[in-house]
Amino acid sequence: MTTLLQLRDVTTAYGSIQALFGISLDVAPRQVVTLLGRNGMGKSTIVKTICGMMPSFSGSVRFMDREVLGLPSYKIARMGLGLVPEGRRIFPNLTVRENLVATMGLRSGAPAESRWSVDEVFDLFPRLAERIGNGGNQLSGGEQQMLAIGRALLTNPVLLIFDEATEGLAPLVRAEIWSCIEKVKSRGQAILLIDKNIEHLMRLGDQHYVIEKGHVAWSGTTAGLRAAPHILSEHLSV
Amino acid sequence: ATQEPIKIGYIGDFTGVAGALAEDQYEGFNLFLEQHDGKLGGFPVRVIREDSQWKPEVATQLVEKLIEKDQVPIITGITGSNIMMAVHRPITERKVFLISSGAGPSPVAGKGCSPYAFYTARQANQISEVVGRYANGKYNNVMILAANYQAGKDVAAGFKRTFEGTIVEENYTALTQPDFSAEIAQIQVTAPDAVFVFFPPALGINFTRQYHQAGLNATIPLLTTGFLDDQSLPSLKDAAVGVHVGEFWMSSVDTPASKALLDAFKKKFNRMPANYVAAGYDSAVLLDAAIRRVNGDVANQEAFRAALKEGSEGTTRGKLRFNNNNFPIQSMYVFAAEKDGGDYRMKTVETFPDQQDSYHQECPLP
Amino acid sequence: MSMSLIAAQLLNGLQLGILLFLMSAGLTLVMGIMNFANLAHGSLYMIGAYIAAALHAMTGSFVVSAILAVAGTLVVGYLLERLLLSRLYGVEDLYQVLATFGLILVFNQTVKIIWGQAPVFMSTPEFLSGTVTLFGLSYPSYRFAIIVAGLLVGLGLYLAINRTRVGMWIRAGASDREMIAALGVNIRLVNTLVFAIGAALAGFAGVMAGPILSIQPGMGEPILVLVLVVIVTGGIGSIRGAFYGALVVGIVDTIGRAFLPAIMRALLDPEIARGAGPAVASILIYVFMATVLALKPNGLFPAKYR
Amino acid sequence: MRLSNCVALVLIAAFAVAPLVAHGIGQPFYIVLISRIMIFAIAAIGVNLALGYVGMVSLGHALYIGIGAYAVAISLHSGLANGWAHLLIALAAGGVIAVPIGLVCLRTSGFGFVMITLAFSQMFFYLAVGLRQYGGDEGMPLPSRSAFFPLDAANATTFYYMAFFVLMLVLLLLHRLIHARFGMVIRGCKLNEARMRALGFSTLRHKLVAYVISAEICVLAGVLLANLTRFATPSYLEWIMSGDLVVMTVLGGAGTLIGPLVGATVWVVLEELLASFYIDLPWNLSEFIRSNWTAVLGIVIIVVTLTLKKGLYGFLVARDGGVR
Amino acid sequence: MSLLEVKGLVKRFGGLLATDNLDLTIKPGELHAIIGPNGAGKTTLISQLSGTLRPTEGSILLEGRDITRWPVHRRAALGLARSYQITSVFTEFTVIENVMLAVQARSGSSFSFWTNVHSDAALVEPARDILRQVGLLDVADVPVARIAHGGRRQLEIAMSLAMAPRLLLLDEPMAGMSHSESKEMVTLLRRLKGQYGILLVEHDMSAVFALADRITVLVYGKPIACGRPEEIRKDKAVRAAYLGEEEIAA
Ligand SMILES: Nc1ncnc2c1ncn2[C@@H]1O[C@H](COP(=O)(O)OP(=O)(O)OP(=O)(O)O)[C@@H](O)[C@H]1O
Ligand SMILES: Nc1ncnc2c1ncn2[C@@H]1O[C@H](COP(=O)(O)OP(=O)(O)OP(=O)(O)O)[C@@H](O)[C@H]1O
Ligand SMILES: [Mg+2]
Ligand SMILES: [Mg+2]
Repeated sequence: MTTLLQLRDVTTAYGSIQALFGISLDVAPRQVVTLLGRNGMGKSTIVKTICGMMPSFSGSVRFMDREVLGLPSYKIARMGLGLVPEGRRIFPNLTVRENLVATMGLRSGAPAESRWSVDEVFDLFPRLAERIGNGGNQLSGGEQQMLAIGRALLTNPVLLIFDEATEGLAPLVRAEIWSCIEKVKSRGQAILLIDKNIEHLMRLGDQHYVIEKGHVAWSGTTAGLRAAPHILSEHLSV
Repeated sequence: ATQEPIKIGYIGDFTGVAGALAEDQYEGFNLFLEQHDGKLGGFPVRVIREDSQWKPEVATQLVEKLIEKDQVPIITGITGSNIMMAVHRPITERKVFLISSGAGPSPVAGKGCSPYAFYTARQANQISEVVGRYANGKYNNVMILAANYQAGKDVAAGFKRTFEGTIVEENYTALTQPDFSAEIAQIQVTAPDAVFVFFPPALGINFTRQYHQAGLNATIPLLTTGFLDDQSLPSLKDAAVGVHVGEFWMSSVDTPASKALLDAFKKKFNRMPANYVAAGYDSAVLLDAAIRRVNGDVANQEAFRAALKEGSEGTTRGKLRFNNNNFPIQSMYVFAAEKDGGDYRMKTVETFPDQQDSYHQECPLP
Repeated sequence: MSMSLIAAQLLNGLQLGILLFLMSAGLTLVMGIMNFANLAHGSLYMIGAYIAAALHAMTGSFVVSAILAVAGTLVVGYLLERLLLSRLYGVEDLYQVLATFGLILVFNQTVKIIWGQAPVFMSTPEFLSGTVTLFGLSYPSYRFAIIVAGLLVGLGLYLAINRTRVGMWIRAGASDREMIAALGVNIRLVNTLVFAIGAALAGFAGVMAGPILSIQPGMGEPILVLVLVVIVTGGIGSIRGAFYGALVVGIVDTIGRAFLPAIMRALLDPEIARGAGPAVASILIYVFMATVLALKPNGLFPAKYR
Repeated sequence: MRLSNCVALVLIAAFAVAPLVAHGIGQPFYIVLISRIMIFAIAAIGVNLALGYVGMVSLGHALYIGIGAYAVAISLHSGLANGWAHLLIALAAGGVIAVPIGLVCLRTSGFGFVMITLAFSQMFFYLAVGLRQYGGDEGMPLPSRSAFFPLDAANATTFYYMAFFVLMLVLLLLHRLIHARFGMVIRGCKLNEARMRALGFSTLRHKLVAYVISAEICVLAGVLLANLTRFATPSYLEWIMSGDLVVMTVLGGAGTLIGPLVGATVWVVLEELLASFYIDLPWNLSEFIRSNWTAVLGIVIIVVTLTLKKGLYGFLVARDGGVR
Repeated sequence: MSLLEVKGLVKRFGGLLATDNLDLTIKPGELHAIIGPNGAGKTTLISQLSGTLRPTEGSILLEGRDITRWPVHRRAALGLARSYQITSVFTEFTVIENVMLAVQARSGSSFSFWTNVHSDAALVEPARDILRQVGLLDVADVPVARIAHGGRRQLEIAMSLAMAPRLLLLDEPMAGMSHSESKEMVTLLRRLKGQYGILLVEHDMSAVFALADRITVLVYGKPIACGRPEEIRKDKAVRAAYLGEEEIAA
């Protein structure tokens, strides 16, 4: 299996407004791929399309050598796609514990070494352990973010998607998250990463895609990106 | 001579709580027509059937339609009292003939009576007055239980008018209430000599069964009217045995027409006819006679009114005579449900001939 | 007013409450947890009753026909959700209400075509047809059966929703269908399940009511109104709420009917009392509900975290 | 010009000329039928203001129809014939009752609101049933129609145009209202009430006003209905009536100006067509439809919701963004 | 007189002390930043100031008036504007309609039933000005449903401004914004500084240090430090509890 995830000329639209115009990208096993781009350029839309949350008319999305475009999203998820969605979307009417265990390990046949346990998640975010009995709607913004990440990890995904996973986190915690992502990466976890902190993305990412108005404006390796600062200034005004 | 058929408007509450009654009425009326291949008094008729849905505003709407659009000279049917109250004036004002084979509420029997409205069933109070008469001397303390609507109050009033003993307790329940456990407990505590109850059919039957399930038939006799008849008896079975019912007709009433109706109805629907069937049937009989008298010229209102007023032979209740308020003067009966061998029958217990309703004096008509 | 009468009336209230609970439980799940307002719930109650009555007439065995009837409504509910209502999850709930209103009309007319306008009856099972004497009053043992059955169902449901994983999925799905699906749960299937079970419960209520009430087209609507009263007073979406709500409504209604007229007669001029008594008794639960909602807009026992 | 707007104009024009046509084809009866349609439309528009624009789904607006009807009936009964007086009395009564009820009901929201409004209308329903001197559940016939001097309400056509005028008035009022400041606020409340408060609006006051206006519109409908049928009955206040109004509104398209009008028209016309369906069809189909017309109606409703989602007219508006 | 004065504020959630006897003052025109670990009680504080949460104890004074028990809408009318951490704008209205609502809120009566708002200069003009300020003018007539995350945040601010507030409560306005947008936001806030009192809750330290006049650091609902940015930056306790080493670079 050379590529884990493969998008080819994917287009999609919200009702009548087209949001993606022929996106192509690849994620190889054990690889960390990042999406860069200003607000409203289509990063989250790409994610939604991969997860089967958006209808797509043309193009193909292959995950683990299987066409997943048009599959119901629960099937894709069970194939091993873990999502930390934009805006957290934890379940307000479930307790912290329930949020974690409800969808835990639904994917059958995850290799033992890559399995996560609730305790490991609590080690990662001690704060959650303190709030274990509280309802999701009683959590602070950051606590919700931690919960969303933990929830995704516990599905033991083959490919993990972070859509702005450090949004609204305190610097210390943010640092933790980065180190956590690093840890996950070192476990050989493939990751699709969206964030605004380009420094970290460059540090962690192997492949980068710059998204501009629903197109891939540039793609290449970290080295390549460092070599072309104009890309950043032009598309991300950094 | 092929002439334009006589148009007859038929209004019934086919949808809604009174649906079953309306169907009975209509089947009775229809049966007679079928037997006389669509003719009344030898003249072809066209029946325009409308559904008033137990909604007064719909009923008035239909009256407008039948009179203005279809220009019918006669409107019959009418199931619910509230519908009667809504349509009575609009119809009779226009000198269109209203032949009710169902509702007969007190207001239109008394002051509100009209020369153009005739009734082939009964005045609502009559069926309970007869029960009161029957109960006299047999029971001293009676408890009354009825549904809380006008018909319920009228019927209760009827019973109280003729019953000479004491009413120990009087209780009215909401029309929407299907379960009577509370009331039944109340009855047990009050422990009267007998209970008189009146409900719309479905509710009445609920009550009878629950009364039986509580095992009270044996101890406290049940007097009633309106819902227990040959039709409901087969399904009620033991629950009904011993219950006494006041009515203007049951299939056991001994007239040629009754027998004919019974056989024909059984043949067509293979079940027993309820008394609304008879009322519907008799409304057709009446029209048949009257139309024959005026020889098809229903447009001549005076003549036709007179013709109707004469009443008619050969109804299921023998000769149909009208009082000054155009309600029938008729025999009333008390029946009792009994079991002999396998099957259940309504047997005539007592007959009260030539009963007049108690509002006719208030009616200005001669 | 003897103590024994009051006790007996409380028992009657309890029994009515239980019957209401059987229906409310199903609907409160569908409405509160799946955010789907299903007016046709009353029709499922009616269907349950009709199927049971028909089978009872055939087989003569109450238990068999009851089981089959519940299974039957389960299937009806399943098909209903799959073929029709699932297409409505997206749309505004008002249009769900509209569609299910249409369903009511169809169901009522359908049973009318099959079983006719006139009421159908179902006799109490032999082994429950007796009466028990307590507080000096004779009480049908069948009504005890209803109470027991209801309590068992209630307990089972409570555990299923709050203790099992499927229960978590159901609640999570209520707040964010898309997300729970993206985490690998076939929420569509879960919803169908919930709906079908809700239907089966309504059917069960219908079966239990069969021997007491007459079975006829449109029998579902009056009780539906009561059930909705129960659900809002109890707190939408919570089984606990439905349970207590049903009991309270059942008892308030019964006690009101039983004693208000007498009390009013004692206090007011008998003529007025006779007129007003029943009217007041019949609006009692509405007054009650209005008061509850005015004081606790989310009902007596609002679902947790909602 | 947008299709939806065309439909709206055509419909209104049709109402304007209907009586002439009816007389033309010698079927004056249709004037009465269409008067009834318009009256229901008025009521539905009232319901729609609360339901469609503020998101307050009320199952109790029949109450206000009842108030309108009984105001007329009781006035006439006690010898007061002046229609304008009836109007005043009715509106006054409507206001006096709507304000406190609104205040209580608005404490709740969502489904709670549905039920609490139902509760209040039921209370008044049983009250009306209890009013023996005013006919109890059998209702009370009116000796005559209200006298709207100098108009002759007894004349079907005059009465028709009175109803038509009211309908137009109500439509205009609503059209202005929902695009005015007040309209923005109540629509905002529908979308996100908490946010509206955070912006500094006292949402309760605005919702209450909206509720009362919608109630008064139904009162108007009630006054007309009593006059049309010359009858006042508790069944005008029954929840079935409220339900029908909601159905009409939603069927036509909640939250659109013309939706309720379309809904009421389609509803009454279908009822009329199906319940007395005399077109000859094979296999006695017409008889079947006539005796099962409610089922047919139900199927129509279901199909409409499944296919159009937003109701008959709402669907058009959603497609071409015509007047809301 | 100080613009906002909070005395001995306490908020309990069951066992948990989300605000622990907090004192806080904000001077007119001051931009006061509140930072602290997740769950420190920042949003809770803002909710109590804006009135969506009732304090357990303590009092809140706006320009000397005690508003502790006032309902949300009265506080807002008095000039307390809040932007939400989880964006909440009216997605079915257009961008400008959203702002017009806010303008309307402060500009007196909403009981006008006749004139169409879009032809109501008193609403449209101010709304357009504000959109110009926050740079959303070109999408003025786009339904908010079609605006992405970042854009909605800017709209959020625009609405707060439209209320002509005395005190702006901003809960993580930069959250989810890419560099460019955060930059724009920073410049925007810098422009607003001085005109309004601003209470800024933010985890983006570069922004906070760039903007704040004073910073209060909350931990478990308690202020552990309060002072000018450079002081806070140096504060050992703050680093330990919140900043860590890495962010200082930014
Ligand atoms: N629900 C929606 N309906 C209509 N259009 C939408 C919707 N969500 C996003 N869009 C549009 O699709 C485009 C891409 O949005 P998307 O959320 O993918 O951007 P993004 O790159 O994730 O931005 P951000 O960094 O702010 O999250 C945006 O221009 C937005 O206007
Ligand atoms: N309704 C509630 N019930 C119980 N606990 C709550 C409730 N709301 C908040 N909390 C708790 O209060 C604490 C403070 O929450 P708050 O949202 O104020 O944190 P915060 O400072 O805004 O954090 P963040 O920076 O992550 O947004 C958190 O531990 C949270 O779990
Ligand atoms: Mg995004
Ligand atoms: Mg926060």
